[in-house]
Amino acid sequence: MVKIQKKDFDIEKEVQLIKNQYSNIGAVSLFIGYVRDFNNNMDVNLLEIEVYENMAKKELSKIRENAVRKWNLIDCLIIHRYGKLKVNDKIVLVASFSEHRKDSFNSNKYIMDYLKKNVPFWKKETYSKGSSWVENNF
Amino acid sequence: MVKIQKKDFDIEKEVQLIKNQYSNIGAVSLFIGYVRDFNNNMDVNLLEIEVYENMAKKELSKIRENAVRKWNLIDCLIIHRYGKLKVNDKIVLVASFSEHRKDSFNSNKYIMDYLKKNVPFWKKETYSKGSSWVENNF
Amino acid sequence: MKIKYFAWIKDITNKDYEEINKNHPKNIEDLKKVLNSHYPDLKKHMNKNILRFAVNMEYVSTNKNLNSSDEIAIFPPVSGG
Amino acid sequence: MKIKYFAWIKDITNKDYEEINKNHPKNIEDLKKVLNSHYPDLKKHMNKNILRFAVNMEYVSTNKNLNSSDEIAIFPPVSGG
Repeated sequence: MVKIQKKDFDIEKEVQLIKNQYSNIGAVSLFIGYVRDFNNNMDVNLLEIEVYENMAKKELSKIRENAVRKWNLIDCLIIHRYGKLKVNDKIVLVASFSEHRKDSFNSNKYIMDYLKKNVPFWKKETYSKGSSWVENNF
Repeated sequence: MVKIQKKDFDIEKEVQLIKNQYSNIGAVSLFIGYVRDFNNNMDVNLLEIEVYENMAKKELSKIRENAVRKWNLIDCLIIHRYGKLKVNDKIVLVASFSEHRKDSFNSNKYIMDYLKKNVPFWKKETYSKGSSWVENNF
Repeated sequence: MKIKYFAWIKDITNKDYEEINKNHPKNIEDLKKVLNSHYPDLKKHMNKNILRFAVNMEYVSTNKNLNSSDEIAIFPPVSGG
Repeated sequence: MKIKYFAWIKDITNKDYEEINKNHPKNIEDLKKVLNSHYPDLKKHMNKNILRFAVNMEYVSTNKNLNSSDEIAIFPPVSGG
Protein backbone atom coordinates (compact mmCIF):
# COMPACT_ATOMS: atom_id res chain seq x y z
CA MET A 1 0.00 0.00 0.00
CA VAL A 2 1.04 3.58 -0.67
CA LYS A 3 -0.15 6.42 1.56
CA ILE A 4 0.47 10.12 1.07
CA GLN A 5 -0.86 11.93 4.11
CA LYS A 6 -0.54 14.95 6.38
CA LYS A 7 -1.02 13.12 9.65
CA ASP A 8 1.52 11.22 11.74
CA PHE A 9 1.53 7.42 11.91
CA ASP A 10 2.26 4.76 14.54
CA ILE A 11 4.97 2.36 13.35
CA GLU A 12 3.72 -0.60 15.40
CA LYS A 13 0.14 -0.20 14.14
CA GLU A 14 1.11 0.22 10.49
CA VAL A 15 3.33 -2.87 10.61
CA GLN A 16 0.76 -4.98 12.48
CA LEU A 17 -2.01 -4.08 10.00
CA ILE A 18 -0.03 -5.86 7.31
CA LYS A 19 1.72 -8.49 9.45
CA ASN A 20 -1.66 -9.73 10.74
CA GLN A 21 -2.62 -10.76 7.22
CA TYR A 22 0.29 -13.14 6.59
CA SER A 23 1.71 -15.85 8.85
CA ASN A 24 4.55 -16.55 6.43
CA ILE A 25 6.26 -13.21 7.07
CA GLY A 26 9.55 -13.85 8.88
CA ALA A 27 11.37 -10.59 8.17
CA VAL A 28 10.32 -6.94 8.18
CA SER A 29 12.74 -4.18 7.27
CA LEU A 30 11.72 -0.63 8.01
CA PHE A 31 13.14 2.73 7.22
CA ILE A 32 11.84 5.84 8.95
CA GLY A 33 13.02 9.33 8.03
CA TYR A 34 12.72 12.17 10.56
CA VAL A 35 13.02 15.95 10.50
CA ARG A 36 16.47 16.81 11.92
CA ASP A 37 17.25 19.92 13.95
CA PHE A 38 20.24 20.82 11.80
CA ASN A 39 20.73 20.66 8.06
CA ASN A 40 23.25 22.45 5.86
CA ASN A 41 24.64 23.88 9.14
CA MET A 42 21.37 25.74 9.70
CA ASP A 43 19.10 25.47 12.70
CA VAL A 44 15.82 24.11 11.31
CA ASN A 45 12.59 25.36 12.90
CA LEU A 46 10.02 24.09 10.44
CA LEU A 47 9.93 21.83 7.43
CA GLU A 48 7.30 22.20 4.74
CA ILE A 49 6.85 19.37 2.31
CA GLU A 50 5.22 20.01 -1.03
CA VAL A 51 3.97 17.14 -3.15
CA TYR A 52 2.70 16.60 -6.69
CA GLU A 53 0.27 14.14 -5.21
CA ASN A 54 -1.07 12.20 -8.18
CA MET A 55 2.35 11.74 -9.69
CA ALA A 56 3.94 10.86 -6.32
CA LYS A 57 1.29 8.19 -5.83
CA LYS A 58 1.94 6.84 -9.31
CA GLU A 59 5.73 6.80 -8.85
CA LEU A 60 5.54 5.21 -5.40
CA SER A 61 3.11 2.56 -6.62
CA LYS A 62 5.41 1.77 -9.52
CA ILE A 63 8.52 1.41 -7.36
CA ARG A 64 6.55 -0.60 -4.79
CA GLU A 65 5.39 -3.03 -7.48
CA ASN A 66 8.88 -3.31 -8.92
CA ALA A 67 10.33 -4.08 -5.49
CA VAL A 68 7.63 -6.65 -4.69
CA ARG A 69 8.33 -8.42 -7.97
CA LYS A 70 12.11 -8.19 -7.85
CA TRP A 71 12.47 -9.52 -4.28
CA ASN A 72 9.31 -11.61 -4.15
CA LEU A 73 8.04 -9.56 -1.20
CA ILE A 74 4.92 -10.68 0.65
CA ASP A 75 3.88 -7.04 1.01
CA CYS A 76 5.30 -3.55 1.06
CA LEU A 77 4.08 -0.30 2.63
CA ILE A 78 5.21 3.23 1.82
CA ILE A 79 3.95 6.26 3.76
CA HIS A 80 5.12 9.79 2.96
CA ARG A 81 3.87 12.86 4.79
CA TYR A 82 3.48 16.37 3.41
CA GLY A 83 2.55 19.77 4.82
CA LYS A 84 4.12 21.51 7.82
CA LEU A 85 6.35 19.34 9.99
CA LYS A 86 8.38 20.09 13.10
CA VAL A 87 11.79 18.88 14.21
CA ASN A 88 11.57 15.21 15.34
CA ASP A 89 8.47 14.54 13.23
CA LYS A 90 8.40 11.48 11.02
CA ILE A 91 8.55 12.15 7.28
CA VAL A 92 8.59 8.78 5.58
CA LEU A 93 8.16 5.08 6.30
CA VAL A 94 9.14 2.22 4.01
CA ALA A 95 8.31 -1.28 5.24
CA SER A 96 9.30 -4.44 3.35
CA PHE A 97 7.73 -7.76 4.35
CA SER A 98 9.33 -11.04 3.27
CA GLU A 99 10.04 -14.58 4.37
CA HIS A 100 13.77 -14.01 4.81
CA ARG A 101 15.76 -10.94 5.74
CA LYS A 102 17.90 -10.57 2.64
CA ASP A 103 14.89 -9.63 0.49
CA SER A 104 13.46 -7.20 3.02
CA PHE A 105 16.84 -5.45 3.49
CA ASN A 106 17.66 -5.07 -0.19
CA SER A 107 14.22 -3.96 -1.30
CA ASN A 108 14.07 -1.39 1.49
CA LYS A 109 17.31 0.27 0.41
CA TYR A 110 16.27 0.19 -3.25
CA ILE A 111 12.94 1.90 -2.57
CA MET A 112 14.50 4.67 -0.48
CA ASP A 113 17.20 5.34 -3.09
CA TYR A 114 14.59 5.61 -5.83
CA LEU A 115 12.24 7.69 -3.71
CA LYS A 116 14.96 10.24 -2.92
CA LYS A 117 15.76 10.68 -6.61
CA ASN A 118 12.45 10.43 -8.40
CA VAL A 119 9.33 10.88 -6.35
CA PRO A 120 7.98 14.44 -6.59
CA PHE A 121 8.23 15.76 -3.04
CA TRP A 122 10.12 18.95 -2.16
CA LYS A 123 11.28 20.16 1.21
CA LYS A 124 11.47 23.77 2.28
CA GLU A 125 13.27 24.49 5.53
CA THR A 126 12.58 27.52 7.68
CA TYR A 127 15.43 28.70 9.94
CA SER A 128 15.60 31.40 12.59
CA LYS A 129 16.45 33.66 9.65
CA GLY A 130 14.90 32.92 6.28
CA SER A 131 14.14 29.68 4.52
CA SER A 132 15.36 27.57 1.62
CA TRP A 133 14.39 24.72 -0.63
CA VAL A 134 16.37 21.58 0.16
CA GLU A 135 18.51 19.69 -2.33
CA ASN A 136 18.93 15.99 -1.65
CA ASN A 137 22.45 14.64 -1.19
CA PHE A 138 23.12 11.05 -2.12
CA MET B 1 20.87 -0.61 24.56
CA VAL B 2 20.64 -4.38 24.54
CA LYS B 3 17.58 -6.19 25.94
CA ILE B 4 17.09 -9.92 26.30
CA GLN B 5 13.55 -10.52 27.45
CA LYS B 6 10.60 -12.90 27.44
CA LYS B 7 7.92 -10.29 26.87
CA ASP B 8 6.76 -8.71 23.63
CA PHE B 9 7.63 -5.13 22.69
CA ASP B 10 5.95 -2.24 20.87
CA ILE B 11 8.05 -1.02 17.93
CA GLU B 12 6.76 2.56 18.06
CA LYS B 13 7.45 2.88 21.79
CA GLU B 14 10.92 1.35 21.64
CA VAL B 15 11.92 3.64 18.76
CA GLN B 16 10.43 6.76 20.38
CA LEU B 17 12.22 6.10 23.68
CA ILE B 18 15.51 6.59 21.87
CA LYS B 19 14.41 9.06 19.19
CA ASN B 20 13.13 11.46 21.88
CA GLN B 21 16.67 11.85 23.21
CA TYR B 22 18.26 13.11 19.99
CA SER B 23 17.01 15.77 17.56
CA ASN B 24 19.84 15.08 15.15
CA ILE B 25 18.50 11.63 14.18
CA GLY B 26 17.32 11.76 10.56
CA ALA B 27 17.31 8.05 9.71
CA VAL B 28 16.17 4.94 11.57
CA SER B 29 16.53 1.47 10.08
CA LEU B 30 14.74 -1.37 11.75
CA PHE B 31 14.72 -5.07 11.34
CA ILE B 32 12.07 -7.21 13.01
CA GLY B 33 12.13 -11.00 12.88
CA TYR B 34 8.90 -12.98 13.37
CA VAL B 35 7.95 -16.60 13.99
CA ARG B 36 6.76 -18.01 10.66
CA ASP B 37 4.05 -20.64 10.30
CA PHE B 38 6.18 -22.83 8.03
CA ASN B 39 9.86 -23.70 8.21
CA ASN B 40 11.73 -26.58 6.62
CA ASN B 41 8.37 -27.54 5.06
CA MET B 42 6.97 -28.24 8.50
CA ASP B 43 3.92 -26.65 10.07
CA VAL B 44 5.24 -24.80 13.13
CA ASN B 45 3.01 -24.70 16.22
CA LEU B 46 5.40 -23.37 18.82
CA LEU B 47 8.91 -21.95 18.89
CA GLU B 48 11.05 -22.21 21.98
CA ILE B 49 14.11 -19.99 22.17
CA GLU B 50 16.92 -20.93 24.50
CA VAL B 51 19.60 -18.43 25.42
CA TYR B 52 22.96 -18.40 27.15
CA GLU B 53 21.95 -15.09 28.60
CA ASN B 54 25.16 -13.61 29.98
CA MET B 55 27.13 -14.48 26.88
CA ALA B 56 24.35 -13.31 24.55
CA LYS B 57 24.31 -9.97 26.34
CA LYS B 58 28.07 -9.70 26.04
CA GLU B 59 28.08 -10.60 22.34
CA LEU B 60 25.21 -8.26 21.50
CA SER B 61 26.83 -5.40 23.41
CA LYS B 62 30.08 -5.99 21.58
CA ILE B 63 28.48 -6.01 18.14
CA ARG B 64 26.36 -2.98 19.05
CA GLU B 65 29.47 -1.02 20.07
CA ASN B 66 31.32 -2.07 16.93
CA ALA B 67 28.42 -0.94 14.74
CA VAL B 68 28.04 2.38 16.56
CA ARG B 69 31.77 3.07 16.09
CA LYS B 70 32.01 1.83 12.52
CA TRP B 71 29.02 3.82 11.19
CA ASN B 72 29.10 6.67 13.69
CA LEU B 73 25.58 5.81 14.84
CA ILE B 74 23.78 8.14 17.22
CA ASP B 75 22.30 5.14 19.01
CA CYS B 76 21.44 1.49 18.47
CA LEU B 77 18.92 -0.84 20.11
CA ILE B 78 18.83 -4.62 20.02
CA ILE B 79 16.00 -6.64 21.59
CA HIS B 80 15.92 -10.45 21.43
CA ARG B 81 13.19 -12.53 23.04
CA TYR B 82 13.50 -16.01 24.50
CA GLY B 83 11.11 -18.61 25.92
CA LYS B 84 7.96 -19.95 24.30
CA LEU B 85 6.74 -18.03 21.26
CA LYS B 86 3.79 -18.57 18.93
CA VAL B 87 3.46 -18.11 15.19
CA ASN B 88 3.36 -14.35 14.32
CA ASP B 89 5.21 -13.38 17.52
CA LYS B 90 8.15 -11.03 17.25
CA ILE B 91 11.55 -12.57 17.94
CA VAL B 92 14.11 -9.85 17.41
CA LEU B 93 14.39 -6.11 16.82
CA VAL B 94 17.47 -4.25 15.61
CA ALA B 95 17.17 -0.47 15.37
CA SER B 96 19.97 1.75 14.02
CA PHE B 97 19.75 5.52 14.54
CA SER B 98 21.88 7.86 12.44
CA GLU B 99 21.88 11.24 10.73
CA HIS B 100 21.74 9.78 7.23
CA ARG B 101 20.22 6.61 5.88
CA LYS B 102 23.33 4.93 4.50
CA ASP B 103 24.77 4.38 7.98
CA SER B 104 21.52 3.10 9.46
CA PHE B 105 20.99 0.67 6.57
CA ASN B 106 24.48 -0.78 6.54
CA SER B 107 24.83 -1.15 10.29
CA ASN B 108 21.44 -2.84 10.52
CA LYS B 109 22.39 -5.54 8.04
CA TYR B 110 25.80 -6.03 9.67
CA ILE B 111 24.29 -6.55 13.12
CA MET B 112 21.70 -9.08 11.91
CA ASP B 113 24.31 -11.07 9.98
CA TYR B 114 26.56 -11.23 13.05
CA LEU B 115 23.68 -12.03 15.37
CA LYS B 116 22.53 -14.97 13.24
CA LYS B 117 26.02 -16.47 13.25
CA ASN B 118 27.42 -15.74 16.69
CA VAL B 119 24.99 -14.81 19.40
CA PRO B 120 24.08 -17.82 21.58
CA PHE B 121 20.36 -18.28 20.99
CA TRP B 122 18.86 -21.56 19.79
CA LYS B 123 15.43 -22.24 18.34
CA LYS B 124 13.43 -25.39 18.84
CA GLU B 125 10.35 -25.80 16.68
CA THR B 126 7.38 -27.93 17.67
CA TYR B 127 5.23 -29.30 14.84
CA SER B 128 1.97 -31.21 14.83
CA LYS B 129 4.24 -34.27 15.09
CA GLY B 130 7.48 -33.95 17.03
CA SER B 131 9.98 -31.13 17.27
CA SER B 132 13.47 -30.18 16.13
CA TRP B 133 16.31 -27.77 16.80
CA VAL B 134 16.64 -25.23 14.03
CA GLU B 135 19.77 -24.64 11.99
CA ASN B 136 20.20 -21.14 10.59
CA ASN B 137 20.54 -20.74 6.84
CA PHE B 138 22.50 -17.80 5.56
CA MET C 1 -3.15 22.19 -21.78
CA LYS C 2 -2.43 22.49 -18.07
CA ILE C 3 1.04 23.40 -16.84
CA LYS C 4 1.89 22.83 -13.17
CA TYR C 5 4.77 24.41 -11.26
CA PHE C 6 6.33 23.15 -8.05
CA ALA C 7 8.75 24.22 -5.30
CA TRP C 8 10.92 27.19 -6.27
CA ILE C 9 9.67 27.17 -9.88
CA LYS C 10 6.43 28.38 -8.35
CA ASP C 11 8.33 31.22 -6.65
CA ILE C 12 9.43 32.32 -10.15
CA THR C 13 6.12 31.88 -11.99
CA ASN C 14 4.11 33.18 -9.03
CA LYS C 15 1.43 30.60 -9.74
CA ASP C 16 0.76 26.92 -9.09
CA TYR C 17 -0.46 26.23 -12.58
CA GLU C 18 -1.80 27.80 -15.72
CA GLU C 19 -3.81 26.73 -18.75
CA ILE C 20 -2.77 27.38 -22.33
CA ASN C 21 -5.75 26.63 -24.51
CA LYS C 22 -4.96 28.17 -27.86
CA ASN C 23 -1.75 27.93 -29.83
CA HIS C 24 -0.33 25.60 -27.20
CA PRO C 25 3.30 24.48 -27.55
CA LYS C 26 3.69 21.52 -29.88
CA ASN C 27 6.40 19.78 -27.94
CA ILE C 28 8.66 20.11 -24.90
CA GLU C 29 11.26 22.28 -26.67
CA ASP C 30 8.51 24.64 -27.79
CA LEU C 31 7.21 24.79 -24.25
CA LYS C 32 10.66 25.67 -22.90
CA LYS C 33 10.84 28.62 -25.31
CA VAL C 34 7.41 29.86 -24.27
CA LEU C 35 8.30 29.59 -20.58
CA ASN C 36 11.66 31.31 -21.04
CA SER C 37 9.92 34.18 -22.72
CA HIS C 38 7.12 34.45 -20.11
CA TYR C 39 9.45 33.98 -17.13
CA PRO C 40 12.92 35.38 -17.87
CA ASP C 41 14.16 34.29 -14.40
CA LEU C 42 13.52 30.69 -15.40
CA LYS C 43 15.94 30.84 -18.32
CA LYS C 44 19.19 30.32 -16.41
CA HIS C 45 17.76 27.22 -14.71
CA MET C 46 16.39 25.93 -18.00
CA ASN C 47 19.84 26.30 -19.55
CA LYS C 48 21.51 24.39 -16.72
CA ASN C 49 19.35 21.42 -17.60
CA ILE C 50 18.43 20.66 -13.99
CA LEU C 51 14.66 20.98 -14.32
CA ARG C 52 12.48 17.93 -14.71
CA PHE C 53 9.44 17.62 -16.94
CA ALA C 54 6.53 15.26 -16.59
CA VAL C 55 3.68 14.74 -19.03
CA ASN C 56 0.56 13.16 -17.60
CA MET C 57 2.58 12.24 -14.51
CA GLU C 58 5.34 10.41 -16.38
CA TYR C 59 8.86 11.77 -16.61
CA VAL C 60 9.91 12.81 -20.11
CA SER C 61 13.50 13.30 -21.15
CA THR C 62 13.01 13.49 -24.92
CA ASN C 63 11.30 16.20 -26.96
CA LYS C 64 7.88 14.63 -26.64
CA ASN C 65 4.94 16.00 -28.65
CA LEU C 66 2.20 17.62 -26.60
CA ASN C 67 -1.58 17.50 -26.87
CA SER C 68 -4.13 20.01 -25.71
CA SER C 69 -5.41 17.61 -23.04
CA ASP C 70 -1.99 16.99 -21.47
CA GLU C 71 -1.07 17.84 -17.90
CA ILE C 72 2.53 19.00 -17.89
CA ALA C 73 4.58 19.53 -14.76
CA ILE C 74 7.85 21.41 -14.40
CA PHE C 75 9.85 21.08 -11.23
CA PRO C 76 13.33 21.21 -9.69
CA PRO C 77 15.15 18.05 -8.52
CA VAL C 78 13.03 16.32 -5.90
CA SER C 79 14.00 16.27 -2.21
CA GLY C 80 11.59 13.96 -0.43
CA GLY C 81 12.34 11.08 1.89
CA MET D 1 35.16 -25.52 36.80
CA LYS D 2 31.62 -25.14 35.52
CA ILE D 3 30.58 -26.65 32.21
CA LYS D 4 27.34 -25.51 30.58
CA TYR D 5 25.41 -27.33 27.86
CA PHE D 6 22.87 -25.83 25.47
CA ALA D 7 20.25 -26.84 22.91
CA TRP D 8 20.60 -30.45 21.71
CA ILE D 9 23.89 -30.91 23.56
CA LYS D 10 21.75 -30.80 26.68
CA ASP D 11 19.58 -33.59 25.22
CA ILE D 12 22.72 -35.73 25.08
CA THR D 13 24.22 -34.81 28.46
CA ASN D 14 20.82 -34.79 30.16
CA LYS D 15 21.89 -31.82 32.21
CA ASP D 16 22.20 -28.04 31.88
CA TYR D 17 25.59 -27.89 33.53
CA GLU D 18 28.01 -29.72 35.74
CA GLU D 19 30.95 -28.86 37.97
CA ILE D 20 34.31 -30.60 37.78
CA ASN D 21 36.25 -29.62 40.84
CA LYS D 22 39.10 -32.07 41.08
CA ASN D 23 41.42 -33.14 38.28
CA HIS D 24 39.73 -30.76 35.91
CA PRO D 25 40.76 -30.80 32.24
CA LYS D 26 43.84 -28.66 31.63
CA ASN D 27 42.77 -27.35 28.23
CA ILE D 28 40.05 -27.59 25.60
CA GLU D 29 41.45 -30.73 23.96
CA ASP D 30 41.56 -32.44 27.36
CA LEU D 31 37.99 -31.38 27.97
CA LYS D 32 36.85 -32.82 24.64
CA LYS D 33 38.37 -36.19 25.60
CA VAL D 34 36.66 -36.17 28.99
CA LEU D 35 33.31 -35.31 27.39
CA ASN D 36 33.66 -37.94 24.66
CA SER D 37 34.28 -40.53 27.32
CA HIS D 38 31.39 -39.40 29.59
CA TYR D 39 28.96 -38.89 26.71
CA PRO D 40 29.67 -41.33 23.87
CA ASP D 41 26.79 -39.84 21.81
CA LEU D 42 28.65 -36.56 21.73
CA LYS D 43 31.68 -38.04 20.00
CA LYS D 44 30.35 -38.03 16.44
CA HIS D 45 29.44 -34.34 16.74
CA MET D 46 32.77 -33.52 18.33
CA ASN D 47 34.52 -35.21 15.41
CA LYS D 48 32.53 -33.21 12.87
CA ASN D 49 33.95 -30.04 14.37
CA ILE D 50 30.62 -28.24 14.42
CA LEU D 51 30.41 -27.57 18.16
CA ARG D 52 31.37 -24.19 19.57
CA PHE D 53 33.24 -23.61 22.82
CA ALA D 54 33.22 -20.51 24.99
CA VAL D 55 35.37 -19.85 28.05
CA ASN D 56 34.06 -17.16 30.38
CA MET D 57 31.61 -16.13 27.67
CA GLU D 58 34.21 -15.63 24.96
CA TYR D 59 34.46 -17.93 21.95
CA VAL D 60 37.64 -20.02 21.83
CA SER D 61 38.91 -21.67 18.70
CA THR D 62 42.41 -22.59 19.90
CA ASN D 63 43.40 -25.15 22.52
CA LYS D 64 43.13 -22.67 25.37
CA ASN D 65 44.34 -23.61 28.89
CA LEU D 66 41.61 -23.87 31.49
CA ASN D 67 41.46 -22.77 35.13
CA SER D 68 39.36 -24.14 37.96
CA SER D 69 37.34 -20.93 38.14
CA ASP D 70 36.42 -20.94 34.43
CA GLU D 71 32.88 -21.15 33.10
CA ILE D 72 32.96 -23.21 29.93
CA ALA D 73 30.06 -23.53 27.51
CA ILE D 74 29.57 -26.10 24.77
CA PHE D 75 26.90 -25.62 22.20
CA PRO D 76 25.78 -26.33 18.63
CA PRO D 77 25.74 -23.62 15.94
CA VAL D 78 23.48 -20.81 17.07
CA SER D 79 20.09 -20.17 15.46
CA GLY D 80 18.75 -16.92 16.89
CA GLY D 81 17.40 -13.89 15.06
